[in-house]
Amino acid sequence: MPFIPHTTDDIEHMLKTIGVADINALFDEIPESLRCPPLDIAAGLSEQEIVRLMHERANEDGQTLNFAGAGAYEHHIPAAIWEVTTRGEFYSAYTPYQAEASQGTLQLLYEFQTMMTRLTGMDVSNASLYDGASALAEAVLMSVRANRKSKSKVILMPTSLHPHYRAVVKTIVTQQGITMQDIDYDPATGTTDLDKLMAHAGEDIAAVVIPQPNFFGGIEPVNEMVNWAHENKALAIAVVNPMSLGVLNAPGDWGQTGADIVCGEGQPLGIPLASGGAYLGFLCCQQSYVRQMPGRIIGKTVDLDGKPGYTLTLQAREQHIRRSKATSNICTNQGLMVTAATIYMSIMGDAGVNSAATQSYQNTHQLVASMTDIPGVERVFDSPFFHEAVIKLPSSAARYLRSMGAHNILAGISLEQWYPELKDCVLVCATETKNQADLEKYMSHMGRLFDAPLACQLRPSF
Amino acid sequence: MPFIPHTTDDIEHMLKTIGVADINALFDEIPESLRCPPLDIAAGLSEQEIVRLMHERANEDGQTLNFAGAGAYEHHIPAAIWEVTTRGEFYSAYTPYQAEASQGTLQLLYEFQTMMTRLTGMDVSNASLYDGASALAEAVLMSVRANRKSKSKVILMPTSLHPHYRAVVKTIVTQQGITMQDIDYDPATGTTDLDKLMAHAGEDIAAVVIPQPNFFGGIEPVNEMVNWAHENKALAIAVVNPMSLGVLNAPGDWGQTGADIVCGEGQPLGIPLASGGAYLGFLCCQQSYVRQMPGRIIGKTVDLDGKPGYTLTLQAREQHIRRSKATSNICTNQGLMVTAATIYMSIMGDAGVNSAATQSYQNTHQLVASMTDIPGVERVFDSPFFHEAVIKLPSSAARYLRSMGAHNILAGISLEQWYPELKDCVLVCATETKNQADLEKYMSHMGRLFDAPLACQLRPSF
Amino acid sequence: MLIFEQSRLGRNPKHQVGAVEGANYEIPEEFLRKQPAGLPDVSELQAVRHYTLLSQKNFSIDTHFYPLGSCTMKYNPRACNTLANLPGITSRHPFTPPDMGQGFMACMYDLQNMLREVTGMSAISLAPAAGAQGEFAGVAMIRAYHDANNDTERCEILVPDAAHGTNPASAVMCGYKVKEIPTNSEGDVDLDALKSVVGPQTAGIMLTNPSTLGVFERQIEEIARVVHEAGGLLYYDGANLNAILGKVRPGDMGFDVIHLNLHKTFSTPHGGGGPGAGPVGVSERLKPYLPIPMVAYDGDDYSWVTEKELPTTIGRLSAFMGNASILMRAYIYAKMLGNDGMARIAEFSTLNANYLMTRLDEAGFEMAFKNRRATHEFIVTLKQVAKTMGVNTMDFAKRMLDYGVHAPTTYFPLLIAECLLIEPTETETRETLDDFVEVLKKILKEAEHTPDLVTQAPHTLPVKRLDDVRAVRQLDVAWKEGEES
Amino acid sequence: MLIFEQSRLGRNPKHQVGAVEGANYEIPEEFLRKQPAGLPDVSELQAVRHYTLLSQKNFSIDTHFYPLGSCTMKYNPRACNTLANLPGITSRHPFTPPDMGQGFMACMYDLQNMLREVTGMSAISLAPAAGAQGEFAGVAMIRAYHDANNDTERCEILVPDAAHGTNPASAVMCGYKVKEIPTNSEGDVDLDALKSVVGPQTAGIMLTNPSTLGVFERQIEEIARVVHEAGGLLYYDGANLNAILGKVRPGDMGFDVIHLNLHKTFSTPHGGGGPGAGPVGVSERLKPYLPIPMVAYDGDDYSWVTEKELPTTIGRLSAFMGNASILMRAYIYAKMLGNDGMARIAEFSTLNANYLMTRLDEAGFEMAFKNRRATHEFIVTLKQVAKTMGVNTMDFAKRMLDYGVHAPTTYFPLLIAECLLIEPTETETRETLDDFVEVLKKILKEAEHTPDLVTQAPHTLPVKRLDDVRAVRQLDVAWKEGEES
Ligand SMILES: Cc1ncc(COP(=O)(O)O)c(C=O)c1O
Ligand SMILES: Cc1ncc(COP(=O)(O)O)c(C=O)c1O
Repeated sequence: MPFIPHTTDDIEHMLKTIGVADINALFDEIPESLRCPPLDIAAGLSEQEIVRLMHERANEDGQTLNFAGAGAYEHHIPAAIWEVTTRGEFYSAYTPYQAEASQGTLQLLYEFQTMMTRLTGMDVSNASLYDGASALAEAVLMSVRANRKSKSKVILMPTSLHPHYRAVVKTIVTQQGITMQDIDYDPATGTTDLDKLMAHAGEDIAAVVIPQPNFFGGIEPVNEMVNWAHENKALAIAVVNPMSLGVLNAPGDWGQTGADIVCGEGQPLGIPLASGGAYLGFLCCQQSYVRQMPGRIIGKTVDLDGKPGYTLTLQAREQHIRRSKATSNICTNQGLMVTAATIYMSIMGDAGVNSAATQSYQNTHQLVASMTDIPGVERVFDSPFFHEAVIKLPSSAARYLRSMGAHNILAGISLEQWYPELKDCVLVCATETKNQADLEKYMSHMGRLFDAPLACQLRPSF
Repeated sequence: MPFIPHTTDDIEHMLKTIGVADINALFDEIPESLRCPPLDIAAGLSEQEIVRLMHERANEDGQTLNFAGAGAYEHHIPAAIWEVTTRGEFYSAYTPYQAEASQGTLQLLYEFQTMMTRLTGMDVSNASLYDGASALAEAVLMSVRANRKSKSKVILMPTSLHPHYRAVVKTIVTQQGITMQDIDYDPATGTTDLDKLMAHAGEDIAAVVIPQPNFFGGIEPVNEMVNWAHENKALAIAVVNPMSLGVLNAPGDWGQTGADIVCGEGQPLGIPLASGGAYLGFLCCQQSYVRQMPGRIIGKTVDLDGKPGYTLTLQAREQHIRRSKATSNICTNQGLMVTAATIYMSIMGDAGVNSAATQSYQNTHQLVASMTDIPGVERVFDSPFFHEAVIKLPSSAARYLRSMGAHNILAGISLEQWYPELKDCVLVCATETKNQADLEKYMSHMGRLFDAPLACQLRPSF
Repeated sequence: MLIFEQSRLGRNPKHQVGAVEGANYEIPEEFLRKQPAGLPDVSELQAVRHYTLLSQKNFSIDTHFYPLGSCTMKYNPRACNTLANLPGITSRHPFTPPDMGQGFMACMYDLQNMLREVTGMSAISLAPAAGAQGEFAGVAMIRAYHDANNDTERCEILVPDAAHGTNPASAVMCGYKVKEIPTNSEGDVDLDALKSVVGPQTAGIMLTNPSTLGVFERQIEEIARVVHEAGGLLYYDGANLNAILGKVRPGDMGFDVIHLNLHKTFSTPHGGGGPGAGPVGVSERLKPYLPIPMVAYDGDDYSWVTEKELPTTIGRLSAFMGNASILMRAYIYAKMLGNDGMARIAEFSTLNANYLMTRLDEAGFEMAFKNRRATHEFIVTLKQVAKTMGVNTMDFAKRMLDYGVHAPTTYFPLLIAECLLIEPTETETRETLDDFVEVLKKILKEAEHTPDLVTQAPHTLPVKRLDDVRAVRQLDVAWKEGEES
Repeated sequence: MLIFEQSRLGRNPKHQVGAVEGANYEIPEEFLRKQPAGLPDVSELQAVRHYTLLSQKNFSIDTHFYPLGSCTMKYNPRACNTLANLPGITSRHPFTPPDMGQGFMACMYDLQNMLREVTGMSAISLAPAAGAQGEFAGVAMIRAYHDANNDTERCEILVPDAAHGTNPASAVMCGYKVKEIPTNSEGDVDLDALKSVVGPQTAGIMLTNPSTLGVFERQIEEIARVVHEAGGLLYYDGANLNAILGKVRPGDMGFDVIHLNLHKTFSTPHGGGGPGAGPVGVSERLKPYLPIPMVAYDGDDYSWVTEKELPTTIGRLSAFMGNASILMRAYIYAKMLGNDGMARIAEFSTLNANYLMTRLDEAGFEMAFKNRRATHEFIVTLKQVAKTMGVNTMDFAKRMLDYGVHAPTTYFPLLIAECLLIEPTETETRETLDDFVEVLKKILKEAEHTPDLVTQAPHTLPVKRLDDVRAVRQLDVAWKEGEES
């Protein structure tokens, strides 16, 4: 019996001890009328059979040369990370309720919190939420609780934010009577139209959401946005890519006084693409808001001998203590992903993160320069960008992606589904994992598609 | 600097402590004339670059549908084995010289020894030698030392033994004046010609080597061979496939009194094919020969408190103590592979090993039956066989293998290189990893090659 | 020692992705980082050694018996991890178009179907990232359903007092008020109390069955009738589904919407806190509201169900596909189990729990529900011990750690004083259970004769009993340079 | 507890490969197994938990400083393991024809070339499975060379008394007599003694340089001249090549044949005893005798060199390709190092050793060769301590374990009394070395004031000091049912 260690002797002895005739008798409190017939599910596979099946499925999806980003980024993942993360003691432990028997996980989480506060320039970090989008939803809920000056439950949300993040926030927070007010992007820059933001001056606003870089890869005027928010008694919620923080300014240093809450997707920190999860949402804030924070927080303390140790703290915010009055319903979080991200940040260090970020910046800029050498292919926005950019094609984006896909190249992401005004546009990304041969391959296939023999040449790197 | 943790400060401080100006000064005892110019080796790759390179190389070799055996067998390897085996504490430990700090490895090795004695029916096992072939060479050397009744240093060696094993024994033992006498196989059965063996009756013979199953997959008359050896004062050295011992008789039970020494290749016990290594040679023997055993042996003992513990024992046989008088020069062995094999045997148990062995037997028999349905394709030998068999084709084996290879099927191994009399013959093997679809695929491609439309059908399993 | 204390500036070799020379950004200065963040600057060996040693300070399923009630700490098959990490699976971008490979989608579609069958529901969405998010999605669907019917006066969700904290918290996140229903002395819902609060304001009720009291709610049909008649819907918290897998299905019990904790019933790793996966299932009438994305199959191809195909969906819960890699592990596990294997989970987890309950009962421990069958878990109360010996449940729990056993869940459910919720799971041997009984008997003796040994426990772990109060009062949640550790 | 003691008949679920119904063998009864072997019958969780817990009882590089002299315990990069386990690499059958994929062969060919360059030899064979097998192959080539020249009177191999035990043992396996050469007080070979024994009977000399005494043999050119003039060949034991990588090459020192320990210099894992890899390199005149197989490249394709292409080969050493998966790890490591990285190994292993030697010298420890430069390792002798305090080197070593440091190599080389051979390696930090100095100072104090603490050590490990003598006298090398453990 797969995974069940009982011998026939065991079963007999145990039934006798309990005093029942057979295992079925143990279910005698279930009304007979409710008992179900045998499940209509295939018989179990041996491990050998599932190995074959999964290899076939994995080979089918193959290994694509990937130039897609849009919230999930292919970065180099040092081998040591997952070899250590999947050690049984991390992999198969529960939430560290018994602190003394969980110092490994707890110290690691405390280190993670420290790293995240340093990366974001905040005072406090929690120990993870589900993913970047749901972390933003929690940040919005938190801002409404935290902003004592605002009664309105109105959140300003730029349309340059990831459309799926906007969708998730909508799903999660509208149930509590919170309203999101879109702030359109400037069609020239692809970044938040400051005039449109400022049109809300004097209104009662709970918070302003500020993505950096935004969904189009563009650099938002974050300093002005934070300042405006604070001038208007709104909290500033930053949504950042942690990898970009190797190059871009920490939200704690934005504007005069910095963002109040910072959230985002931790996937770039050593977590594989894996079809979209499991990833890790992070959430940091300034000290004064810590009691409004959702999710687990680890604190340092001492034991009976005065020796330092780590434990879950501020649990009175959480559902298992506070129940209907908790800061969030979250219980299980993304512990294993946090383990990976923590080891990632340790192995990479500032220098490694900076290098990965910079190479991603450079590769994408080189690719964009080469693409836009093709007649009819052009950048849509003129603002500076980090490691993604929107490119307009002379014809259908869907057709383009299909043609490139036939060569096993995931050439970008079509934007029309979310932004009808961006018809024929693709969002492209080339991280540090792409070498010159990869970029050349991209350009040679693209060049052929658009009859641009000269453009087949990759622009020399700068 | 990859893998080197020194900061500039460290280096400066350390040089100052030592009292030299620079690192180069530390090499001042090396005659200047000998110093070499910079190495003509390419610059180092980042981990990200080597990941790309190795994925490319691995993809190039691809994943073949494998019907080759000949000493290296593709068996199912439970996932748990290598996830546990590559834990740092096993992977990155040295030979357990400090027993108290190595109880993990030592107890595991003691368990391995126990498992091997049980599988082979011997009293004693060592903790591994390099591989099956070199283990046989050591067994031969050991038999010459152990057989006090013989002075001759003559070993009888069937030609039905793996040709590479014979080659390795030759390389290793002939330097010490040992001679190998070939015993030909019977062309009808493909097993040792007992008449040819018995022709040596009365001669001074140190040992008889007895493979089971033999290189052709055939079942050797091991009982008669052991008895004959003992009647003629020769030791009996069994060379066995440990997987086959799930089905075939333990060498300790062969003939009247059993084999004296048992060796073989442990690769089938959870170790991947990996181009031929690292595998693991095992060596077991009856108690009386233990002091002639080469290699590490772990013994149980007690600590100062009388608590059981494990330690290297009988070290006086080994090179680090006995130097030129040691039983062998072996030092580093195959510890990590032993770890895998031990976990394999624990997870599979008798029932699992028996099932894998039996399915391998059945699949090969089914395949052979189907192949020989094709006109002109036939079995060469008529003896019972385990999970390999020699098949004669109507035409060139090399051409056949190339044609099947074009469909990514490794269809067997051509035997002519070692046995000119076996022209147009292939050795095939279908382990438990092959399912009905695999066998059908083999048969459909083979059938097409030999214009045998009917034979394309796989024979129903029995 | 913290990793930061091992950090020295200039140590990191930038070996992983190589260095970049003279980076030159076309980004205005004001947007660039002013100074390095202060991530650790350590060698790869230091990081590996540090985290390897840290890991050894954990209890885990791979090292210890871990009978944590409600959490289902059973063996996480290693094959699920190895196979979910195949390069073709880990490298797939979430926005890969279906025509570039259908392997992942085929797995997810299969998983949807298997979960539909084991729950008896009409449809499944795999989107929620954990149980609590499943609860949120479920209650949001209840709300969407009532809204669609213009039934907008329903503002209350009923929750038994034994419920997990996520239940009321999720209901509130959906904008509902929560009304608690008491439990009767036998561990069932107090039906009279229920009847007295149910009404036109009732949006629904959230139930776990078996409940967190370790017993099967025997009046479930009656409860369903009462709530349905009042126009409310029934929500099933699937945290305990492992107890009844293949025996009885929430769909057949009358539930309208459910979540499953795949990290419990389907044995995906808990990873020191997660990730989990909390798929939701619904009856026919709630199908229009399922969260997206889901996978559809037309007999030839797999495709995504998004807001385009399901405009009435409650929407998205995460940017992509929930915890896809965890779903993959659950899928692999489910495929290995098959139909018989699933039923065996219920059978043997129940056998182990009842055996352990009987043995502890014989050993003189007090069961919270002595006259009930245990399900996959059961409750011991140490009320008397606490009163007579001054050793409370937490002390007991800490002392167990010294004996190499992870403590059961303590002080939950809240309504049973000084309780231990014990869930041995089906993957533990009878010998392990017998050893556990001996450990508890020993501690009971210690509590009587040497109570300090218990109240001061643990004694053999990396740290002694930790000061939780100080952790709150002198809040320290991020290390500062110079602080000792 | 042993795994066997957890075994219960009928527990194993045959889940891995499924069960077979009614097997029916066409093999006569007399050849079939009579009864099950008695392998453990445990669940997968039991096996995983047992071996996970066992692993935690080990010291290892991933957990501890491990300055085991001559053994080069440095960081084994995890990338080497991860990449060597890619499915395409692990699943390749050794008899796969070259036309079905050249990836593996390309790696091996590259590795041969890199090793040729770092050693300064003319050609490399990767065949030997470890250092000792490399020695055997090397000496066998020396013999083959003399035999080919009909120079059959040469029956002796010279070996310095400091040599590793494998050197004389390997020479004997090749049918040679061994003559020991003494070392002078400065750690160099006693040249006069050498000259007095070298002659027409000399087949060759086996040398390690730097020697196992942790010093560079300064007269190497003179030694080469003396031995070559007498018609002998020079064998280089490459166990210490890491000390001089990229600085000086055995080929340039005059060696005719060498082996390399890739598990030392090229950091493949030691795995609790192996596997290793011991490639051999030769000068031009020994090329015809190299062991097979090797990889050749004609500019288009890689192919195998077997006895057909190299009929004068000494032959095969293993059934296939030595320890191929270990060679692969060494290849990956070498590629990551590149030219600079290799030289840095010599530089920083030497820096660490000299720093540690200086610090220990300052701390009052006695160096075996105080006036010499340390190479990558050096020797401390505790002669005085043993004499005055009654605490010997083994006691010292065992006490180090209590401080979380693996002991250096003890009592080797044999000619230095009460010695510790200390090799810190380049991957350890200065802080680790400083901590090590503190530990040794502490133990020295203990030896003076509380010698029992040291002579009874270790105190904090899974077992106390083990009785080695009993292990030999009451030999127990396999567990028997019923025996307690
Ligand atoms: C009964 C019960 N309901 C709900 C939950 C919440 O599930 P999750 O932790 O997956 O969010 C849990 C587990 O933590 C539980 O035990
Ligand atoms: C100096 C020296 N020579 C030879 C060897 C033998 O090498 P191996 O253990 O790889 O057989 C060793 C190591 O064990 C050694 O230290």
